[in-house]
Formats: sequence, C-alpha cells, structure tokens
Amino acid sequence: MKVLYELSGIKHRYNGRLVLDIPRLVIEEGDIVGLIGPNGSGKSTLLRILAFLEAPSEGTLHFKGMPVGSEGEPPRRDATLLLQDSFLLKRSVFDNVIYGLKIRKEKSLRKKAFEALKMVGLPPEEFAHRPWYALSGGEAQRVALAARLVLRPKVLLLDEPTANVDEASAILIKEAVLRAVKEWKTTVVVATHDLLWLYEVAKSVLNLYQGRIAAQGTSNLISGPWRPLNDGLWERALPDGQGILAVSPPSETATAILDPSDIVIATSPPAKVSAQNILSGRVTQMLLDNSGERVAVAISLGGVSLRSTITPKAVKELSIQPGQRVWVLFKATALRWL
Amino acid sequence: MKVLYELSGIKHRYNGRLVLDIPRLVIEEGDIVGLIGPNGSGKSTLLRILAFLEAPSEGTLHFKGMPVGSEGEPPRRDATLLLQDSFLLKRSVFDNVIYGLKIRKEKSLRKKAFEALKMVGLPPEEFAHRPWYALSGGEAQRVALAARLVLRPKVLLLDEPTANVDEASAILIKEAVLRAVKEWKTTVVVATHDLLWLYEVAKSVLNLYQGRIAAQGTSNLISGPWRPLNDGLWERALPDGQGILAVSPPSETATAILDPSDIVIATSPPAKVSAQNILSGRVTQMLLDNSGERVAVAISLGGVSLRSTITPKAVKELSIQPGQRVWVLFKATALRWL
Amino acid sequence: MDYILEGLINGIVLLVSGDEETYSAISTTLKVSTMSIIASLIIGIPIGFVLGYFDFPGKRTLRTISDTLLAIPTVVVGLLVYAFISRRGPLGSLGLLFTLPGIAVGQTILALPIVVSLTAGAVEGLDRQLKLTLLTLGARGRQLAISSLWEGRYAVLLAAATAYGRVISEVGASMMLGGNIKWYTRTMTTAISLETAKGEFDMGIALGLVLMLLAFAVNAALSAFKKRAAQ
Amino acid sequence: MDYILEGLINGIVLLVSGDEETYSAISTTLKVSTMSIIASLIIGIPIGFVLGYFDFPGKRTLRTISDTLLAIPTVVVGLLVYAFISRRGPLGSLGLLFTLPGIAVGQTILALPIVVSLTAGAVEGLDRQLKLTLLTLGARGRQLAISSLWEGRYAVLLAAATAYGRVISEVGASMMLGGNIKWYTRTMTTAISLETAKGEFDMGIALGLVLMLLAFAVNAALSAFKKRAAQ
Amino acid sequence: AAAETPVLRMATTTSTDNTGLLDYLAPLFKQDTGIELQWVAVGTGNALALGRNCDVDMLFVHDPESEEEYMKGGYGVDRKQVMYNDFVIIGPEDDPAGIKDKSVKEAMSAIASKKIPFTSRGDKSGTHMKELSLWKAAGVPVPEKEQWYIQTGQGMIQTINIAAEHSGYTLTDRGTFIKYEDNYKGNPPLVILVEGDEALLNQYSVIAVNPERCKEVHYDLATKFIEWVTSPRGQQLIADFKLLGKQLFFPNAK
Ligand SMILES: Nc1ncnc2c1ncn2[C@@H]1O[C@H](COP(=O)(O)OP(=O)(O)OP(=O)(O)O)[C@@H](O)[C@H]1O
Ligand SMILES: Nc1ncnc2c1ncn2[C@@H]1O[C@H](COP(=O)(O)OP(=O)(O)OP(=O)(O)O)[C@@H](O)[C@H]1O
Ligand SMILES: [Mg+2]
Ligand SMILES: [Mg+2]
Repeated sequence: MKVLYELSGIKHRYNGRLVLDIPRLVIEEGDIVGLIGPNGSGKSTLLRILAFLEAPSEGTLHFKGMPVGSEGEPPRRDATLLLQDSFLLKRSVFDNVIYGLKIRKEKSLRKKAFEALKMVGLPPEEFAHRPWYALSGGEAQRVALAARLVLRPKVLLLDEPTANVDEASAILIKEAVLRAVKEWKTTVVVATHDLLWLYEVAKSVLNLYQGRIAAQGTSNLISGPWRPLNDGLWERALPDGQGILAVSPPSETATAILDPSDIVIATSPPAKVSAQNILSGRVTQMLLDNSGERVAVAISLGGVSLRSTITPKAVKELSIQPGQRVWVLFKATALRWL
Repeated sequence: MKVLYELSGIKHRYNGRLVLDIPRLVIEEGDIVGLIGPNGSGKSTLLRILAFLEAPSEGTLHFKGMPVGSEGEPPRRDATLLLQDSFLLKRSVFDNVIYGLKIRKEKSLRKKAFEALKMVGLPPEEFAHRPWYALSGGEAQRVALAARLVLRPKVLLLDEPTANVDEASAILIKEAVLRAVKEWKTTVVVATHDLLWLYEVAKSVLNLYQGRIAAQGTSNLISGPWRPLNDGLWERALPDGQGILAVSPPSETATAILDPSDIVIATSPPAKVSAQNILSGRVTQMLLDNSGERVAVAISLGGVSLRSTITPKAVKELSIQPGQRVWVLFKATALRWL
Repeated sequence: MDYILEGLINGIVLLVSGDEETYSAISTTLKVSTMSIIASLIIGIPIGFVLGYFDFPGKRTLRTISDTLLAIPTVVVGLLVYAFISRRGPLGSLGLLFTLPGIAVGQTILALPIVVSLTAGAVEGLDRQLKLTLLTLGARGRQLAISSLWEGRYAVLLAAATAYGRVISEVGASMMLGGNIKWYTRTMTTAISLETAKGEFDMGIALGLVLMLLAFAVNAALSAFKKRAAQ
Repeated sequence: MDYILEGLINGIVLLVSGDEETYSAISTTLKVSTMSIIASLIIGIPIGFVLGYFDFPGKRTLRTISDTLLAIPTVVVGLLVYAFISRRGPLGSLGLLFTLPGIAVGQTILALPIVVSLTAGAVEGLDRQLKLTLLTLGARGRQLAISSLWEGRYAVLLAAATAYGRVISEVGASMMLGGNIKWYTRTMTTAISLETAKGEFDMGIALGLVLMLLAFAVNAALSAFKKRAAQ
Repeated sequence: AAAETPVLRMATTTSTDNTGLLDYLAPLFKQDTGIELQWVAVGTGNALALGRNCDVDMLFVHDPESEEEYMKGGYGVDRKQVMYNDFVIIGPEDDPAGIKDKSVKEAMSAIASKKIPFTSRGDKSGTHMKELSLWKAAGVPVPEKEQWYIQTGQGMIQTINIAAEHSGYTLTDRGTFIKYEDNYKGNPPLVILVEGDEALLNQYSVIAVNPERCKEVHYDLATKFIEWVTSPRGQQLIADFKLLGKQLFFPNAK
C-alpha cells in the first residue's frame, strides 16, 4: 500500500508544554487507524496536525511524499476533520452540509446532501430545512459528520464521532466509514473512547499516552502511586486491598503499560506459578473484536479494570462469563514503563 | 422516600413540534435515574425542564411538593445541570469551578475547588490556573462537572457526563455520583448513551422515545419499514435476509418496543415453539449489570443489535460466549407499538 | 421649550408639504451618506477582518490606532482632506472641493475607524472552533473571510449601522468640504447647524426630526434584513 | 497643504511648551468626557443588557430606535438639551447651561445609543449555552448580568471605546451647551472649531493632534487592560 | 469665605471673538471693575435667542434691524452704540465683473448681471443681513436660486475660502479680511475691490437683557459693562486695539 502520511520527529507544544511527541509514524492509504488514550493524551492535537490545521512545533510531516508547510498552502482540501465539539455554521442543516461542496463549486448539491444526511441516519425531509440550533446534541454531531462525508474526502479524520450519538447511529457511522474506505479509498483516522465501537471499525489502533504512542492496540495502563516493598519490587495498591507488583518504576507516579496478551486468566486460584501478580477479580465485559478471532475480557479488580484478550476457544474451555470470579496472572516484568 | 419531582401532563414543543410528552413522572429523593433513548428523543429537553431552565409548554411540574413556575423564581439553586456540550466561562479553570460558590458567597473556595477537581481526576496544581481554552475535550468536560460537584447540589442533572471522557475518568465520575448520593443525599438524573456505564450507576432507567417514556429499563427498539405478509403479520427485513415479525403496526414506519426479558436465547435451532420470531445471530457483548444479578447479552442479527437479559445461571447452563452463534425467540405479539 | 414642540410640528409640515429646500437636503444627505457608507464598508471590512482574524506582530498597535481614530473630530478630518482637495492642494485638480464626492471622502475617513474597529471586534468575537471548521471544510482565502463575516453578520451589521449613524449625523466635514452650499451641498446636518446659528431653533429641531425619520427608515430596513438572516 | 505640517509641529510645541490655553482645554475635555462616558456607561450598559438578553414584545422596535439614535446629530442633541437647561427651560434653575455638567448631559445623551446598541449586540452575540450555564450554576439577577457582560467583555470594551470616541470628538453639543467659554467650557473640539472658523487651520490641526494623542493614551490603557483580561 | 468674583455673561457675534477684541478687553475690564467677563460667541441670531431665553446677561451684536425688533419685543434694555467697523467687497484680482472702486450699488448690480459667483453667508448673521440690505438698495432681488449665488451658511473665513475656490466675490467685515490676508502672508487670492462706502458701515451695539423678564440676569453687571465700554476709557481702548498693526474698530458711543 502507498504511504499517505509520514511523521518524523514531530513535537507539539502549547505554552511550552510538550503535548505531542511522535518520533515516527506512517499511515498508509486506505488504512483505518484508531487513536485511543486518556484525556489530554494528544489525540485531538494529532488529528489537527494531520488535518493541517495546526503546524507542529517541531519535526516534519510528509503527505503523499511531499513535505507539508515548508512552502505553499497545505493540502487542506484532501483531509477533513470532524471536530470533537461538533461545531455548526449558523445556517440551516442543508446549508451546513453543502458548505464544503459549494466552495468547491460542485454540482447537484441537493442530491449529495440528502445522501449524506441519510448516511448518518437523519431523514433529509425532516432535517434539511432546520436551523442549526434546532437540533439535539447527537443530531448536531451527525450533521457535522454529514458535512464531512459529503466531501468524499481523501482523508477522513474523526474526533470522537460517536460521543453523544445513539447506538443505531453509531452503527450507521461505522458503516459510513467502512463504505468511504471501500468506495472512495478514503483513509480514516479516528480518535475515540468508545473501544467497543472502535473494535468493529479500526484496522489498527494507536494508544497515546502523554503525547507519545505508548503501544499499538488497546493496552492496559497502570498508573502510580507506587510504593517500594522490601524485595526490590514496587506495589500499586488496589482499592480492594490487593496490589499490583512491578519492578523499578522510574518514579513513584510512573505509569506502566501492560499488554492484554500478557495476562493469563484462570478460573481457580493457581498454585505455584512464576508470575508475581496473581490477582482476583470479576469478569465485567466480554467483547468480540471486529476480526471475530479474539475476545476481549474486562476484569474488575475492585474498581480498576484490566483488559485481557483470549481466543474464543479459551473462553469456551474456561467457560467464563460476566460476573464470574477469576484470577489474572502476569509477571511483574510484564509492566513496561512509559 | 420523599417525592422530589412530580411531573404531570408535561408537554414541550419547539416551533410547534412536540418533543416531550410525559403524562406522569415521579422522581424520589436520593434516586439515581438514568435517561436513555435515541438522539432527539428528548433527554436533554427533559433535563432542562428538571433544571428549571426551560418551562414546559404544557403541564405542571412540582418540586418538593411546590408547583414550579406559577409564581416567583424557580428554585434553580437546588438543581444544577451539566450541559451536553460542556461550556466553560472565559476564565481560568479555578474561576470556573468556584463560580457557583462565589455567587453564593461561600467560603474556603480554594479548598472546595481543589477537592472537586480531584474528584474528577484533574490534579489541581496542574489544572487550576489554566485558562479555559487550554484544555482537551475530556478535560473541559470534567472541569464543567467539577463546577457542579463543588456546589453539593440537592439535584445533580448530568447530560452525557462520560461522552469524551476516558475510561478511568468515567469510573471517577461514577464514584463521584455515588458519593454525592451517599454523602449529600443528592438526587441524580443522568442522560447517556453509555449503557455500560449507566448500568453501574443508575438505580432505575427510563427509556425515552420520541419524547415519550417508552419503557422503564433498557428495552430494544425496532423501527420500520414494515411490510405486510399474507397471514396478517408484518415483517421488518433484516440486512442478512431474516425478518422480524409483528402484528398490525399502526403505520409502515412505526417503532416497536421489545422487552429484553421477553427474549429467549437458545444455543441450537429450536424445534416446534409457539414464538413466531426465531432468528439466528451472534453474541457480541455480555455485560454484568450493577446489581450483579443479571447479564445483558447483546446479539447481532446481521447488524441490528438486540439486547436480552438473562440470569448468570442461565448463562452458565447455556455456556454462551461472545462470538457464539445463538438463536433468539420471541412472540410477534411481544412487540409493543409506540 | 416651546420650540421643541413647534419644531416637531414644523418637521412634519416640511415633510408633508414637500418643502423644496428640505427635500433637496434630504436627497443630498442620502446621496452622500450612501457613497460614504459604501466606500467605508468596502475599505473597512477587509481591514477589520485582517485585524480581527490574523495574529501578527503589531496587530495590537494597529487596533489601538484604529480605536484612537474613533475619536477624530469631524473638523479635523475636514481640515486634513481640505488640505488635499483644495485648489492649492495636491489633488486640487480633481475639483472635489464643494462637491458631494468631496464630502464623501471626508465622511469615509470618519466612518472607517468605526467599521474597522467594530468589524475587527466582531471577527475576534467569533467562536474559535469556527476558524477550524471553515478550514477543514476547505474554505480558503476570500471564502474564509466571507464565511467568517457571515457567521458574525449581526455584529458586522451593527458596525455598519454605527458607521452610518456617524456619517449621517456628522457636520464638520460636510461643512468644511461641502461648503454647505444651498441646493448643492447642503445636507440635513449642515442645514440644522445653519438654522441653529440663525437662532431658528424650531427649524433645527424640525430638520432634526426629519433626519431621525430618515435614519429610522434605514434602520428598520436593516432590522428586517437581520430578522430574515436569523434563519 | 503646508498647514498640516505646520500644525503637527505646532501641536508638539503646544504640548511641550505647556501652553496654558491648550492645557486648560485638555483638562476641560478630560473632565467632561470622563463625566459623560461614565454616565453613559452606567445608564447604557444595563439598558443594552436588557435589550440584548431578554426577549419581550417590542424589543426589536426598541433596538431599532436605539440604532436610529446612533444617527442623532450633535447639534440636535444640543438643541434638545438646551431647551431643558436654558434659564427659561424646566430645568433652568439648576444652572447647568454653560457648565461642564451641562455639556456632559448632552454628550451622555449622544453616547447613550452607542453604548446601548453595541452592548445589546455584544450580549446578543454571546453563546446561547452561556445563559444556561450561568443559570444552572445559580446566577440570578445582577450576577447574571455582570457575568454575561464579563463574558462579552471585549465587545463591551469596544462599545465603551466607540462611545468615548464619539464623546471626545463631538463639538455641536459642547458648543451649544458649553458656550465655548475660554478657560471654563472650552474643550479641545470647540477650540479646534474656533481656530478653524478663524482660518487658523494650522492651529486646528495642532489641537487635533493633541486630541489624538490624548485619545491614544486612553485607548492604549484600554488595550493593556484588555490584554490583562484575556487570561 | 471671600466673596466670589462676579461674572458677567455675554452673548456676542463671532467677529468680536475671532478678532481677539474681547480677549483684549476682558482683562482690562476686570482690572477696572473686578468683574469677570465671559462670552459665548455665536451667530447674531443665536445670540439674540440666548438673550431671549435669559441665558446671558447682555448682548454685543451688530445687526441694527434685528436689534430693533429685539428691543421692540421687550427683551432688552439700555441698547447703546459702541463702535463700528466697515464691510468691504472682495474678489479676485482680475475682477471679472469690473467692480473695482465702483459704488456698492453699481458693484452689486454688476455682479448680478454678469452672474459672477458671489458667496453669501446665508446665516442671518450681521454680515448676511447687511448683504441682503445691499441687494435691496441696488434694486436687485435676492438671487436666491441663481447658480452663481452660493449660500454657504458658514462663518466668514469659510465663506471667503469658498469664494476664493470659485474665484468669486463676497462681502466681509474688514477685521476678518485682515486675518485672512495675514493667513496668506499678505498675498491672498482675493483682494479688496470696494470699500469706504457709507452703506458699508457696520455698527456694533450692546444691549442689556431685560431684568424685568429675566429675574436671574446680572443686570447690575451688564450696566457696569455698558458704562465702561461707552466711557472715554473704554472707547479709547477700542481705538487702540490693533490687529496686525491695523485698527479694526472705530468707537462711536453716544
Ligand atoms: N489551546 C491549548 N492551549 C494549551 N494547551 C492545550 C490546548 N489544547 C490542548 N491543550 C493541552 O494539550 C494536551 C493534549 O490535548 P488534546 O486535546 O490533544 O487531548 P485529547 O487526547 O484529544 O484529549 P480528550 O480525550 O480529552 O479529547 C492536553 O494536556 C491539553 O490540556
Ligand atoms: N432549540 C430547539 N429548537 C427546535 N428544536 C429543538 C431544539 N432543541 C432540540 N430540538 C429538537 O427537540 C428534540 C429533542 O431534543 P433533545 O436535545 O432533548 O434530544 P436528546 O434526547 O437530548 O438527544 P441527544 O441524544 O442527541 O442529545 C429533537 O428532535 C431536537 O431536534
Ligand atoms: Mg480530544
Ligand atoms: Mg441531548
């Protein structure tokens, strides 16, 4: 596949504070990249940079092999970003949707706009004429999305497209994204906290943490405070009295990453095992990922949630189910420091 | 328990369009009521009415036994609403949080504000001095929430508190809500699309549909188009070729409600049963609800998702798991028309 | 006191009777104020947009200068323009002095700071998401400016109304540059000044009333437009 | 042409040499414009807030009237106020004619529509979420007004700057109500008019320059305040 | 507390102010009488209105006709002639109407018949009223709507400037012309063409505002001023007042 974006040594600062630090990132054409990470981890900032709305403080961004920003206008019309707080222009829904087409001097606005509204599940007859303020939160969000879809963009950047949106519409948005990729060869980057939804959409997932790409895929993040134990181990106390053990954190407030595939699940308290961490918890969620090949199991350890991925076969053998008491096992060294 | 809100014959219109129609609703003190429903179903409108920000077009609203709005200022200081698009005042985070306290002429602002910021997971030292615009989407949302929590309100109305918010913060928000209820006897009404989160918080759930309370709890909504079959039955075609059968819909585009407890799950194709609807699908999610007594199983019928609730015991006996093929059974008459 | 009432009655009489002098002044006023307001909007709105939209060094100083020029007295504008367009001035050959375009030059200069400052303020007051939204939908260059101004249309209209108020009510520049020549460059305001100087206060009030009715008509039209634009 | 340059030089000379007449006019101008702007803000901002914030029947008409009054000529204001404060007028016994407070009354009336219209515009331009946010945080009555105005503080400041520009640059009302009495009620603008009437254009320009420097100082202070308020 | 300085307020026409005569007289008057003179310089019409409304204590104006009417109305008392100066007709040096050294009557009719631009103040000021009387005397109807008859409705200097821009004629008081001449460093675009005619005399008078009608006026102060300015000392001071070395006003108190 062709490389579309190439980021090298990108750093971005607000008021001197480093909020994004990506030594290298390549996004290929037709990819669907998910961006996850806690609030303030830099997802929206990265999307703004990919949309050429903000120039990174440092580093270079190549788009289609060309460096962006060094000279000339950036290729803004190739990429469109659905902003996190979906902002509508002070005009009717219809005029909002056709705005981008109109300034591109395109034809058959009505047809295209109605199609886009349908794609996001808003019956055009009912919504097209409404003024911008006569919409519910989720409706407004979907109008904003329709205004992007209607452009058939080369790159579709979505910032929390399903926040405020109902279940049925989330499915429609998923389908719209997949259709864009298939029919228009659109490349999609989507930031979201809706992991269930992302599972069904994304081909790859980047986990951002404090502006850095902490991991590919959905990893567990375990943050401090860490307190030293006598044998070189450090412990993060859990609300229920148990503790997660780790080796030499760089600081007391450091955050560690724990790959879901490093976690073993057992349905009975294991006997002698080499893993230092043997914690008891309850299964809260079980989700099938979009490949249909792995099941994500969320286990609550007295409030803190850990995610483990196992095969459907293993699920069957263990015969686990939500609500069941299980034990999770992982090595103290499996925690990698960020 | 004491009745806090009593709504009778409430109707609300925008430009003549009826968007809320609640013949009767009672909310008791200390309750945690969840509001769910598709976009535009009237959740935010209902919350605005409960917050005394908007007077209903028709009907009466009693608060603490007193009719609201007929005379005098409504008791706005008793209730506070976290708006759906969390709006911050153009001042620092700290000043945003203390605003409500300041106009109430309260004391020890700093202590209270810092506590509130901690409750929503924002380290005060890092965030208090920031200007309103130097925040990520989720951070802003949490600042807005902190500005409400700091008031220790009698009624806390939350509109999509977890949209844009990360997993860890969602847990914090849950804890903050539960703590408010416990410590300050706060009554909470929360509108959300995050059913997983709501399960863990709400004591009761209202399902809104086109402005009406369609059901208590999380029900399935099945909307048209319906097409007549020869034997008095009507069918809603599913994307995978199957069809849901129903009896005499009021219109071709009518929507039916299907109680999750009316749905039976089978792991093999059933033989002769009285239910007209026997549909095959795949389990996509299994969630434990907050009582710990029922498991919600989401089953995808070629894209359309149905939710069934069964006991953990039944889960064990059926030994179902995400990804597994199952059959759902329900009567055509189990679909109630809205 | 009495002259106010007399003036109000006279004003209506002047209008109804179709008084020639009054209608000449009305027509002069309308002509010259239309020229001035159009010129000041055409020049001022783009400058205001740039000052409000972009961040560049010196922007704050330019804003302060524009705000300062809000306080320029009409007579001073008159003096400055007079220096240029008088027969002995560098632009004397254009023959602008004591003509309506001559007055319009002065009024345009007078209205410009209002248009610039208020437009800049309107643009600055726009939601910061708007800029991103327009950019990401593909707007650029002039489209960006026009769409931004359209989003702030009420504030821009208000800028225009304020500038118009300044133009139609000013007298110093009209006097100095137009010469208040009866039948030619006598506007409503220069006529009012004259009546006042003559001690005919009731006529001053009468003409003032006529001017206010004129301004009311213009503003009612603007307000109707604004209501339409609200959708 | 030459008188512009001469005027600029003279202006600086007047300031540097501490010319008594000039400083008397500066001080009069500052005193009276301060009175007027404070009065017009105190009266106009609440009215503007009500017109911008609430919806009530007749609101649009009131806005249009305020917009219309933007166009009221200074002389007309002078005439109207004169009718009241002249010895034979109903308020004659207050002895306001030919005093600074007398001028201030006229200037306040002149500035009022600017303050009202621009404040109403500023309040109307506020995010509609703001109102809900303030209400739900418990604001009411005056708090609601003050917080709303604070949120729109740049636009309100701009309204104040525009009104100040109007006040400090007007001459008709000052002339009529103050009488341009040397050492007492002679302001910068009436002095400029007088010099111009005398044909001493260079002195007119010189005083104009001084006035602009004055206005610049005021606006630079406002701009610094605005920068501070940006946090 | 020390008694406040008594203040006499006067409404006057712009010429007495613009020429600096009052700036010159006021301190001397104060020296002699301890009364402070404040004046409001406006058009004659406006000045009379201020008198009618009791807003000033006295008037110092130069339009005999309206003055008489004013007296008839009972608005003023103690009207006294103070001084005169004269009007001149000025125009471009090449004198297209050929009026140089003609009589006023001849000059006015020549301008009218040749339709050479003539600027009129048109503001009911003393100068304007004088001009109207000159047309009348010349037997020419006031050329109200003629293209060449430009009514400026402005002050004298502005009116002269407008005449200059049109290479036309105008009537001005000598004082203003001296100032105008000086503004051009002695080389003005317009020059004096007709002067010295009896008809061009410009009589200034003082009038006290009638204390019967206006209780608040300082009639005593007004009387003092009238006495002072018509006294030999006052008259001598006026005669001594010079602008650019030229005497402007000629005392003729009776
Ligand atoms: N305009 C700004 N000025 C200063 N700091 C900012 C600004 N915008 C964002 N930040 C900070 O930059 C960091 C990254 O913000 P960003 O919006 O990219 O986070 P995010 O991953 O999108 O978070 P969320 O999940 O809450 O949307 C945060 O710490 C935020 O506080
Ligand atoms: N100001 C308004 N003017 C006209 N119609 C409005 C207005 N606000 C909301 N509506 C309409 O009222 C209905 C209810 O809106 P409401 O915001 O209550 O929905 P909601 O349940 O909160 O939806 P969401 O999940 O999208 O937030 C919708 O159909 C919406 O389009
Ligand atoms: Mg974000
Ligand atoms: Mg909502």
